[in-house]
Amino acid sequence: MSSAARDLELDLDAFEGPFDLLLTLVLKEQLEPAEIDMAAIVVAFVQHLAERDEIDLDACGEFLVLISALLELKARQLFPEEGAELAELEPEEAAEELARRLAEYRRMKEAAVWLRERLAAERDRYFRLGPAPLAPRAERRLAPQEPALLATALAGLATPPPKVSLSHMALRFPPVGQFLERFRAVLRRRRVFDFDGEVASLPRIEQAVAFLALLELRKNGEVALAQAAPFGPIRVARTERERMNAWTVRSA
Amino acid sequence: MDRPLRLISAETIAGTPIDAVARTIEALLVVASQPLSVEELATAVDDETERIETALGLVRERHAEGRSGIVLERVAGGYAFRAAREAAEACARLFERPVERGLSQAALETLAIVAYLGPVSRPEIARIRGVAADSTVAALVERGLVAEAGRENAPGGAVRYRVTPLFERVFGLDTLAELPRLDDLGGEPDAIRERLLAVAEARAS
Amino acid sequence: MDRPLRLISAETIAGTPIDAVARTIEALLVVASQPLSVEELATAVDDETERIETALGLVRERHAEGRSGIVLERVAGGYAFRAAREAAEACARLFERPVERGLSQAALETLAIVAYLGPVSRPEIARIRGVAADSTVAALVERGLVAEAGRENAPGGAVRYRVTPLFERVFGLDTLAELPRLDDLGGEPDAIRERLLAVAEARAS
Repeated sequence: MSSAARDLELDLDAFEGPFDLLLTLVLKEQLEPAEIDMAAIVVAFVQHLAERDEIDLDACGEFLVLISALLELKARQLFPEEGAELAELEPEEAAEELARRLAEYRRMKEAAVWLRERLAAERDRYFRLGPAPLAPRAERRLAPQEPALLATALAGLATPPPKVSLSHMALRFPPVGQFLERFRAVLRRRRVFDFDGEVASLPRIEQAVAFLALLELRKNGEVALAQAAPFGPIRVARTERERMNAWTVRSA
Repeated sequence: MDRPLRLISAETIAGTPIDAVARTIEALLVVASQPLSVEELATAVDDETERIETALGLVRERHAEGRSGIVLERVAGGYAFRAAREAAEACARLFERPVERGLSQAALETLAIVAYLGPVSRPEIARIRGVAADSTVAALVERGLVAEAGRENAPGGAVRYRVTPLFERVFGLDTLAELPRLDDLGGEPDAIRERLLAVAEARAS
Repeated sequence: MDRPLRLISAETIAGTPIDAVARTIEALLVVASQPLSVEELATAVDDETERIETALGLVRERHAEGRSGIVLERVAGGYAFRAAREAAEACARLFERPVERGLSQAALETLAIVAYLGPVSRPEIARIRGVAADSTVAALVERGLVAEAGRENAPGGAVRYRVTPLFERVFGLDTLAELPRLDDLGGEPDAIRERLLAVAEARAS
């Protein structure tokens, strides 16, 4: 597999170094996904692509799989209690919720711009921050307190948070080769198959790897891909001549 | 209630000339470590808020830009003295502004969220910004711009935060109501919503 | 280095009327939280000490008893503003704080940790509460409810804190042994500490 994605050099607030080291640290739980600015990684990767003459589909596919996995990890860490809630939403409701959040963040970003401008405008306003040098000292007196308040406060700190299971998040990537063989086997039996139907029963992460395998086959010229509409089913058809070549090379 | 109050205030006027009240207000403002509201001033001076307002007018006149190095300012729901703008350069030579120096983009966004939505917890801030907020919030607490304000729901809940009076002073706000209305920020949420709905529909079909 | 500096400041003399220097000194003194020496004022104003002394004379005249509520005072470290004597009563009322009814959630939790587990360090308090402890501990120390109690292990370790006799008085306790027992947590500080740290870790993950 191409190493273009994994070799990507990153310079983030929380991490500096190659992408594969970042992945290693995250998987070893030495780096919190929540601390990582994912958008900065995507920007770095796109810049990296732009510097090259041709698009490396392998690298793109690998990158998509890895960044999606990271995003899911991060999302679960940031919103542990929301997984179930969001899963129950209809697509329209989910879109509505997402739009609401994006709009909210955009408003906060603009509010931050406003605050920055305000700060610049107030630059020459100086005021005293502490008490005046010759001010009398204020004495704060506290009414008698119930010791039970302390016990309640401590009991609150000893209350465990609701448990969130992350067991299904163990990142196990099946090798791309496994899907290459599987698709080739299908194509030996049938000239055309439906990608979505073929991978429907697989977990998300395996579907992503399967998609990567599909791109690999397409790159080799072993298959032709067709999709009637965005998000529509992907039809995979074998390309006779290329398949024969591949067959010959492989059997030699 | 109008009548008796007026009577008392007539007597007080006879007792303390308004100019003396103005001087007392000057004294209070020069030793106070926070902006003082009209009510706080009235309690300390032991006079009526109306007379305090009148005396504040005198103080404002005496301590205006160009006339005095000390300027009366309405900020954070009260009144405070600050340095005149003409002295900003001299102030900059002597005083650091550690509170506001190097407020990062992350810090400003977090401040905006706490100012508009506070009291608000770190998980909520993280949900909006998409990045964990722990270190940013800790730094803002350290600078005194943000402070704890109880916990969500109670036992085991996350700590919530609000902005402090210092925040209002640093940004020269009389109240948080002076922040721009949220509805006026952020442009076209409808456009984002439509785009997402289109995606959702294509997927559902 | 003397010569060129003097030349520059000679030009400044021509530029800045002494009255403007006086206003700048007013501004510096109203912002300062320490008395300012003539040298500090000269550095900030970027002028000669002689002229600063002259300008200070103007400030003293303007801010004298009976004329202003703000009075210039010469103290050990230099000059500072104080409240006029005629305002002494009002100032006393301003600084006489009403009795506080309760403590904030942050203060209560921190006090509980120090009372049950003390002596305990700030890093440990922060770990248990999931929030930086610096400002809360500092406020409790200032209020006399919590005090330093040596360092963790050898020199160089973190400062540890315990509750004070004032704390015991406020909470009506003769000794800390009278703290209410927590059915769920048992009485052993080590057991409580372990439980709290375990919960805190679960909360942070």
